[in-house]
Amino acid sequence: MLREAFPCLHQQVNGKDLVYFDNAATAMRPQVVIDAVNDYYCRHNANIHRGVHCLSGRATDLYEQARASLARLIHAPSPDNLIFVRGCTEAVNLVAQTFVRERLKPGDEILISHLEHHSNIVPWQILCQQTGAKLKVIPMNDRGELVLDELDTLMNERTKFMSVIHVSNALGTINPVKELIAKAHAKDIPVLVDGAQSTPHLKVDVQDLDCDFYTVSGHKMYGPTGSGVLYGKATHLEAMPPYHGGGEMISKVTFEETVYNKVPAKFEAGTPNIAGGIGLGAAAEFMLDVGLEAIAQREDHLKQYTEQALKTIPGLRILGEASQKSPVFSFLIDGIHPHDIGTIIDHHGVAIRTGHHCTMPIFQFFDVPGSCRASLAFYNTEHEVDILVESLNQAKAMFS
Amino acid sequence: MLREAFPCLHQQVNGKDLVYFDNAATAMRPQVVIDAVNDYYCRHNANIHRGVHCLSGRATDLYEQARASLARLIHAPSPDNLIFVRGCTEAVNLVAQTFVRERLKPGDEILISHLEHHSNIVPWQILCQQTGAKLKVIPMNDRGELVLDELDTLMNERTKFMSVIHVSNALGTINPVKELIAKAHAKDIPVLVDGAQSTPHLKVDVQDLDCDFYTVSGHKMYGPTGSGVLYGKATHLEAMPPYHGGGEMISKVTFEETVYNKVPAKFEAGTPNIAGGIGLGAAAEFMLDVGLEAIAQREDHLKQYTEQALKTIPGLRILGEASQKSPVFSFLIDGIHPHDIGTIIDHHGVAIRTGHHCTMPIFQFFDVPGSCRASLAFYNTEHEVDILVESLNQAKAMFS
Amino acid sequence: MSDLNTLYKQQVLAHNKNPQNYGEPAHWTHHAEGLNAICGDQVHVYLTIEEDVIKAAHFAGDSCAISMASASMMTELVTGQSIFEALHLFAAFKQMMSDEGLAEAKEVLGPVACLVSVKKFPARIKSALLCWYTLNAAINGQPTATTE
Amino acid sequence: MSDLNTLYKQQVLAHNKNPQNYGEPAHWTHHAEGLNAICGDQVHVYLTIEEDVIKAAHFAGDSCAISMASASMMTELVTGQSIFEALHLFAAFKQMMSDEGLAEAKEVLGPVACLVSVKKFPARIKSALLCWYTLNAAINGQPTATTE
Ligand SMILES: Cc1ncc(COP(=O)(O)O)c(C=O)c1O
Ligand SMILES: Cc1ncc(COP(=O)(O)O)c(C=O)c1O
Repeated sequence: MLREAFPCLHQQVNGKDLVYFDNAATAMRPQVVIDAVNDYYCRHNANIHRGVHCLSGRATDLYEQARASLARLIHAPSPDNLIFVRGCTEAVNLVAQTFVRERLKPGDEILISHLEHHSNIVPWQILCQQTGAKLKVIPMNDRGELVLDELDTLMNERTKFMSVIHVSNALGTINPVKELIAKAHAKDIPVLVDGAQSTPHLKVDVQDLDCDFYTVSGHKMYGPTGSGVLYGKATHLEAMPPYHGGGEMISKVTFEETVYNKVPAKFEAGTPNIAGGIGLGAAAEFMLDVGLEAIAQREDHLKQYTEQALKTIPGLRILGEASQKSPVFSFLIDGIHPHDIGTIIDHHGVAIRTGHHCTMPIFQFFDVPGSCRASLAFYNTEHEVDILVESLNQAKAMFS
Repeated sequence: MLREAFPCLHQQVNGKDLVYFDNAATAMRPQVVIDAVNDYYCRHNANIHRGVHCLSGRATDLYEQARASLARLIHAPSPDNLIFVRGCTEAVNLVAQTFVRERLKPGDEILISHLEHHSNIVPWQILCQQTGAKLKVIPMNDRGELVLDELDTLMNERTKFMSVIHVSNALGTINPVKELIAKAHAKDIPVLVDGAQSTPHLKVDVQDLDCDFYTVSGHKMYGPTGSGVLYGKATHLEAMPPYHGGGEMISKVTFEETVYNKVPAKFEAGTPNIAGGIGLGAAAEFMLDVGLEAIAQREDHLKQYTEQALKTIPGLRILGEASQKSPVFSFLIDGIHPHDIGTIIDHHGVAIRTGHHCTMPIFQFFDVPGSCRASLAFYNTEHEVDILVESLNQAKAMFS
Repeated sequence: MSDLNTLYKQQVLAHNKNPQNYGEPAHWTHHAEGLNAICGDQVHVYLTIEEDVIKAAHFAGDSCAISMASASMMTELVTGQSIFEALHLFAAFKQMMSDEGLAEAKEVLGPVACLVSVKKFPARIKSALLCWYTLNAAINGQPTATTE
Repeated sequence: MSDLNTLYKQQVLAHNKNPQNYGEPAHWTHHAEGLNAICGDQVHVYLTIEEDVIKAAHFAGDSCAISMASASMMTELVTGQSIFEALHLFAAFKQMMSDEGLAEAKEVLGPVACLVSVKKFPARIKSALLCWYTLNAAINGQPTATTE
């Protein structure tokens, strides 16, 4: 069974079988990913791109094959469209500083949405401080869906860039990014899509979306920590100045003048997270093997089961009820702070996240300081959902 | 025996026992480091700092213990002086953009040395383009040592920052950084020391050096790829604006205003390379266990043995003969291009690096396009050095 | 489950349900806001200080039971104390929650000492500490505090 | 060792020792510089093109034996050829060095085809290709080339 592939799932915490419902924070890794990392360290340990010796050749091939696997996963035209990064946060900051920064004048606008993760808010706030540009926000409604009524005003001649989240990590909302991109492009606004929470669950096709940039977080899609990729359209990547200066991103250095390397090397200064990149490639292959359709179907089933189950608990309120959503449940229980719920159900072996989930503005909207969040992945089970419900009932009993 | 701790050393390449002399590119990892990474994925897999559940607590503790181990290794006053980064390249870029950038006016100067790695050249060139500042270079002599005669002119009232390499990756030169720092401080010039090649081999004491910043590359000191730390004096880190915007580096976000978190979190936006950081902590503990003195002594012995051995080869010229150096040998053989040597001895199982080693200006100085570089670590043996010499003689025979 | 019961013991649940000195008072002389970014805990502390004595202490905010109980007990404890004494109590509380956890600290703290059981839940120690850091900030005229 | 001997075969070593058309000529009409950042290979190609025919081809630079031999053989091969033919040879050479490595490509290339053995050394393929990319750049009026 698929679940067997994930070693960390099979353990007890606080004397109970672990129920891991914190997948939106970071996913579990299948053994093939762990093995890929391990094999690099135990068999192919070398730096890449710079060596004539055997190990270096092997490591380089593995790293570049990983890039190709990721390209296949998100259907990029070429592996050269992908830049290895630490994660989505670095990807957004990279685009903000190298692509957007030089396009901004004071008074220009950057458009994001109310559903963004802090990593797709703060880099733009910093950029606004640096340039005098303004941050504009697509509003949301009570169901946690974006309200697109005012898009025509929000997208105007001052709008120089749009950056939107594909799937909300806090509420699970799946945004109509293809539609948003088409509208933005009609006004010549380039678009970045934050794919941290989509790639683990949905089939993503960057060419079909026609996004200008797309970010992938490795650790959320069953890959190693410190791994991720930024997809960019070739013309953009060619035109952008480099981000970090260092080795690998140059083709010639003198003290007077430096010639930069080609894309994607231009953006990959220094020794990258080689083991992480190789492991991420293994994660992409794993997902393709399991089947993106199969993953989506299984998760859709789990989502419905969980929703039903949570609704049996009196006093439990689910935040975010978008018609399109992924198996993420933010909820509150009357009279018990999320934090206390987290502690209590942890003692039943159930791992959820509590707090603002790096999306404070969403909780400002709902006027609560945070929530409990149960986020599921395809390897979770109905039985685990039952345990969650039972443990929540116990928490209620304790506080009654 | 210590060598047994490094699994990747024990293999054959091209039918011969591997001789790994490419340690300056990236080191081998001891099993304890590989296990630490593996354990995180198999047992403590969770995101850090943000969870009330058990796994998250364990992962956070391991990550913060790793920071403390690194602080111990380089004798930082507190773990809070250390920022986890991908490696030295990111560390230098971070300091350039957050500490130095805002101090520069057109005409100001940044001082580096002729021995720098590209990662300590290009970030400053980029910064000079951004600000109109000028790059100044401490010259070197034929032996590969820095020439300090003109320091008084090079360090002047326009000099706003100095960034120097501790140990040269290309020639092995150990620079008198303590002396350089004292001179710079006498003129109020803050100093970054690039410690990529020092921490794997030498005892480093950032407080004794009194440097303002110190960079550590995890993958060079037997730790995971994609790991490293930037040490900074507390007053600097407090005063610096953040680098990346994102989760974890904030304490409060609204669309109007954002309050940053404390140091070091302020500089650690997004999910870090958790497994990498934990593995790096294990590498630091491993080195402390082996003993920094023991490592230095063993390597000093290997250095002398290698130097003697290489000098038996007619037509072989060693570049860089500083009186203080680490076990790194750049060399040329009359009539054979380094690249061809690399290929030939790889067929004897010997892994060296050929080319410019990300230090083109050094080879411009020597007026050669590159060199062969054999870089040793404490787990190498005299016998391996003998094999190197034999394989070099075979290369000569082939081309004679 | 016994651990859980020592965490959510009677006193804690009672203070959580009926927090003392809760809500922003009409008048105050000192105020600070405490934030635990990571947990989302937030607490405001309002003090009325006259001639170096804390005449009144209130708190507000939306926090977990541990944080609520801790703040509720804290405001009871410091009311009527001198600033000097309050800072001493802060030190004692920190000491109690630290690894060493000195016995004398417990003595000084009276009923507040029952929070020592939070130490078994390292992830929650900050919840208990937050109001104290905020008290300290308010006394020292700093607008914000955090335990991190 | 037999693999090594097919890489460093007689022709290669001979061309490396006595490269043909080596050195910057006094006159030329087209020039480009090729760089393999990663290996440190560097090659300059100088062409004299008249009425779309390569009258003379020279190269210079400091490179490994594979790169030297490849450039030496290339300059011999393209001298007297039309631009069109030279670009065709470039395509043929790339094809030979690619995974498919078409047989016909080998035929067209004559003596240059002996470099096919470089394919067993993936790390060195770029050394063999560099001069050809540089030739292509020179013909097309681009100042620099790289194989990466
Ligand atoms: C929607 C979303 N965007 C961005 C991020 C940040 O990604 P990373 O952890 O890869 O930096 C996260 C994860 O925390 C996320 O959930
Ligand atoms: C001296 C020196 N500085 C900096 C670097 C770059 O370090 P990293 O690979 O950690 O980015 C290296 C390694 O290539 C180096 O040898």
